[in-house]
Amino acid sequence: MGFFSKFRKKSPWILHYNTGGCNGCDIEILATLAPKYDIERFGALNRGNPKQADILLVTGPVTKNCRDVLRRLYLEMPEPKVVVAMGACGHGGGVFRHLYNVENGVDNIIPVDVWIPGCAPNPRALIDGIVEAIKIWEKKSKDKEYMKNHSKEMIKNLGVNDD
Amino acid sequence: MGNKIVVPFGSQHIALPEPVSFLFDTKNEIITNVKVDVGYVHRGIEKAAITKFEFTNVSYLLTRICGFCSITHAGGYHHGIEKLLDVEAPKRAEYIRLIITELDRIHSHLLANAHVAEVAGYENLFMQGVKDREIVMDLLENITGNRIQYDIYTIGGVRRDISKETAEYIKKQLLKLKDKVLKVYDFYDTDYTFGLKTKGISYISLDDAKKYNVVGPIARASGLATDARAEFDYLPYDEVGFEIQTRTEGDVWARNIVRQMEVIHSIDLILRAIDNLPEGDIKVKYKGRPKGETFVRVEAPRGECFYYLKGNGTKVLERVRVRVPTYSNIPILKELFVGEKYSDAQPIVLSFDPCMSCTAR
Amino acid sequence: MVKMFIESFKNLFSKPETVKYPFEPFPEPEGFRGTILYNEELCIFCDKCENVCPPGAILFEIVDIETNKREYNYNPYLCIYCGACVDVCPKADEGCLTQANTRTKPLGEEVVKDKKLGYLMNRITNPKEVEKAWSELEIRAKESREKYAEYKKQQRMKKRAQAQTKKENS
Amino acid sequence: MINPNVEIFETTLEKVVEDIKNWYDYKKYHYVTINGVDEGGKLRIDWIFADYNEKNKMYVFRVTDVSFDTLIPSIANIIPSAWMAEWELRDMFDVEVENTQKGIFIKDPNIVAPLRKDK
Amino acid sequence: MISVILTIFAPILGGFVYGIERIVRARMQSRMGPPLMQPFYDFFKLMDKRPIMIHSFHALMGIMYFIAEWFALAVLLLGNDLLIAVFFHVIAVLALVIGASSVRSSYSVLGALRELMHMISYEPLMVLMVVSFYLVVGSFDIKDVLHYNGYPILDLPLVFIAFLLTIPMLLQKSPFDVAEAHQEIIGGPEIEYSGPFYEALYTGKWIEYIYVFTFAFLFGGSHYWLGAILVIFAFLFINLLDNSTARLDFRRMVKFAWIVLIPMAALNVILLALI
Repeated sequence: MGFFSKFRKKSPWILHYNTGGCNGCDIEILATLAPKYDIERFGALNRGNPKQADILLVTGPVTKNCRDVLRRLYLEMPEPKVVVAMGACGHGGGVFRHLYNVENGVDNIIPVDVWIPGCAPNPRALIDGIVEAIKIWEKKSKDKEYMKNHSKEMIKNLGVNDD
Repeated sequence: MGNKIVVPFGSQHIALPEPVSFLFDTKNEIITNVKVDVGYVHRGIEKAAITKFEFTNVSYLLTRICGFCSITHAGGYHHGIEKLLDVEAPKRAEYIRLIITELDRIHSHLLANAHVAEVAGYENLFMQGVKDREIVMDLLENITGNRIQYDIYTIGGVRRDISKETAEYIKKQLLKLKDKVLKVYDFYDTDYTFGLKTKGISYISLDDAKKYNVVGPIARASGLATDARAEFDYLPYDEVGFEIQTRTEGDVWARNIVRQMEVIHSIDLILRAIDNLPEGDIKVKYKGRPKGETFVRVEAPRGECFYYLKGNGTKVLERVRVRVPTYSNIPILKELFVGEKYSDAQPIVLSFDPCMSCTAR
Repeated sequence: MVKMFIESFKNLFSKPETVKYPFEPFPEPEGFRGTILYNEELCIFCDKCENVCPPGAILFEIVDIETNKREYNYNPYLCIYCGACVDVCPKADEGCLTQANTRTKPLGEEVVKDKKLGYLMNRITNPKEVEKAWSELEIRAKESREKYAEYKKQQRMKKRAQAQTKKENS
Repeated sequence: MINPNVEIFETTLEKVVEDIKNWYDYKKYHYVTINGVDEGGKLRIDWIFADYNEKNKMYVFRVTDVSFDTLIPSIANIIPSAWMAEWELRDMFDVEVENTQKGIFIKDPNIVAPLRKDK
Repeated sequence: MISVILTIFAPILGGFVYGIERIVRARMQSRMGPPLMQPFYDFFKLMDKRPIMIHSFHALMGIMYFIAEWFALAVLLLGNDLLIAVFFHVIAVLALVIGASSVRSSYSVLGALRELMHMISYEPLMVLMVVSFYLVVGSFDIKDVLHYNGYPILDLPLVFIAFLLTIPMLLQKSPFDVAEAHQEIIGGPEIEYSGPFYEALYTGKWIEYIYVFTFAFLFGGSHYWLGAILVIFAFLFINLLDNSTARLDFRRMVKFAWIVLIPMAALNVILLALI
């Protein structure tokens, strides 16, 4: 499928889920869809449908109430897929680190590929992050490394045994 | 189409920027019953504010309750803590606070209005509305150094000053913005299909608004003139000539129009504030530890935000209670759906401009 | 409807408002709150920045208890870029802690190496380990602090004991 | 510096609903929220109101020394939007409030009463 | 010969039309927009995604939609009855509806029901339009229409306007994009398809573009330049309409179609029959 994977970097479809962040990142995602930054230049669309999405854009520190929804969304997305954690909350919970209802970052629930720093990251940072994610996505599909390289712990965490 | 279909709306949905779940029972796409779950975003900030953080930097946590109204939370907290510490911010700091607060209100309202247009299927109106918002975002980035979390409040003043050149720049940009906002206001006001989609939807009468204690633009769209800026003294709003904007229609459309009117009024307020910007310090030193209790009401973009602070003379506060606008608007939102079409549910939710991260904290 | 119809038609023939960001540079504005940079030579190890940091993205680990040698660690991905540490730093004017005007690059294929980002970021090579390493460091730093306190206590006890024995001897 | 003009009505748990019922007029006053404070093993509950017309004016119905196992009466009959604060009170302090259920914010059974100092 | 080539390369041509449309839409919203080849990039990417099937019938119906759509276009272009082409289009949409209502997702079922409402709205109009062509040209055959010496648009101005306002229903554009309604039911019938199966739906849409614009072309008769102008006009008009209207309720759509559009077209047909 080498021919097809050539084009994959030009059409990343995004699924966005807020797992308990402060909205700041979500505002910036909307701003990135807006005319000034216009992320559709890279072919990116906000699909809102896990079955047709390639990049899962997670904002927020993952509260305990959101955890299962996030896991389900990740599993519903067809391979190959990339997870981007946006903002400081996505990396270890940010300012909400070690609060009682917080899971301390996206990486404790699903494997993350790209972290975008900032609170909140501005649209330029988001574009940088998407570009980085596309690179990793391309590599992933070339290596066919799907979920095989997940650690056993992670697979158990996700609640799946095979694939 | 006579069968009952249960339609979930959230917690992940393209029309929702935040997780909140509505479960609609529909019959012929008419909603007959609704279940709401608002607890997805609960992080436990009130607990952290009284255990993990000292009173000097708890505001960094509290501003991150919500990205839209971050400056309001900072305001609510700092006005309270300044009362407890018995310090008074200098006049110039108060004016700078006012400018940032109103700029924040402008960007929040513009986005909220545009989002209503977007979920009504009016993509172009969304783009036109959000296009102008970038001017405000640039201003905020220039003044505070960040686009969303400004962190400009500090106990006894502000962290950054507005220089003369910046003041001129703000003035120039805001005058430019005003023309554009008026143009978009015209679209919201006169657009036929947008009116079809929004007029008469989810009507709240003045009596209901009072009974359910509705706050913010939603209340003002029903003719209830409530606004913490007028009902509570916290920033020099009297000096810049604040007036409450109201409509009487009480539907989705009126909420949009009220927000747009407030945007225009906010621009006027900022222009006046910049003209009267007093000279002097931007920060005063404070001493001691917070002791006693205080009640603060501040006006967030979505309505009145209430803070209760209690200190006991130590570094860590004893109780921080945050009551946010959406928290008091959810009860009436829940009542509104029954009898409306499913296709109108999204504009109704978004016209409330719900802020779940505030509500659940 | 009609107004927007005309507006759309006008927009079709006017220049789009989009900036071509990744292809053309877009510098951050003056006073942008970017990465926190650290200069070890100027640091007096007062720990003020560590205590004030809201998310705990600055950690001093005591690597050598006897000489009280401390290592500055900074996690730019956990940082919320509020600038509180720079405000509180007593040597900020001389450039011990400064807030740069640039953004940190996203953490994807590789970890950005920079001496000014502290020790931990320079030691890690696999980007997926940053978060875990930071969690471990948090525990380690806490332990080292406790150990140091313990060591100090013992030192004091020793001194007191010595002094006492001296007294008794004399 | 702001100076809120707060009028505090001290009352008891049995009388509070009646007091509020007699005093509250939805056309004049504005219900703000219900606030619980843990005062060292005892709960203090404030029913907070504001005035539409008078500037800086707030009213507080205060009940002190509530133990954590008493049933707290609900005012949702008088003020229909009060249910949310009551549900939250139950979640945060693990106290029984009339006509409420657990789990509006905290769904994890391992977390109990985060705002109580003894837990 | 041209029609054979056109039929075979319809998906590619449709892709280009869709690509142009995305750019035009972006420009109208004062954005830059994606590159022209974007639909094909999407196409190739979707081919490479791992397929997730709900059940085989659902997937089959998705592919069926694509095939029936192509077949309808082939019938239309290869010189058969216009009426039969309209009916094949019905089959294609029906496949979509059946597939969508065979899964449990409530968005998909709602989308299927709304798609039926679409059909109720536009199918009578399509039939009326074909009938009016018959009245003008005297034949249901596309070749006869294309060799007709007069100007069908002059005979059928009201039908053309009615058809112009039907295109948003056919192509799922605002104000009548109720079945797709991205902000309400996230794509409706297509929500449960993924990877290569979604491909079929995605490409089926492109063919629908060609199918619809062929009808617009027919209004030019044998004057191909007029046909081309009409196609470009229709394309610009529906895009402007798409960008300047909010989505209306399906009740309003059906009412609009039955109270305004169908009487309008019928009036034209009646006048034509009388004169």
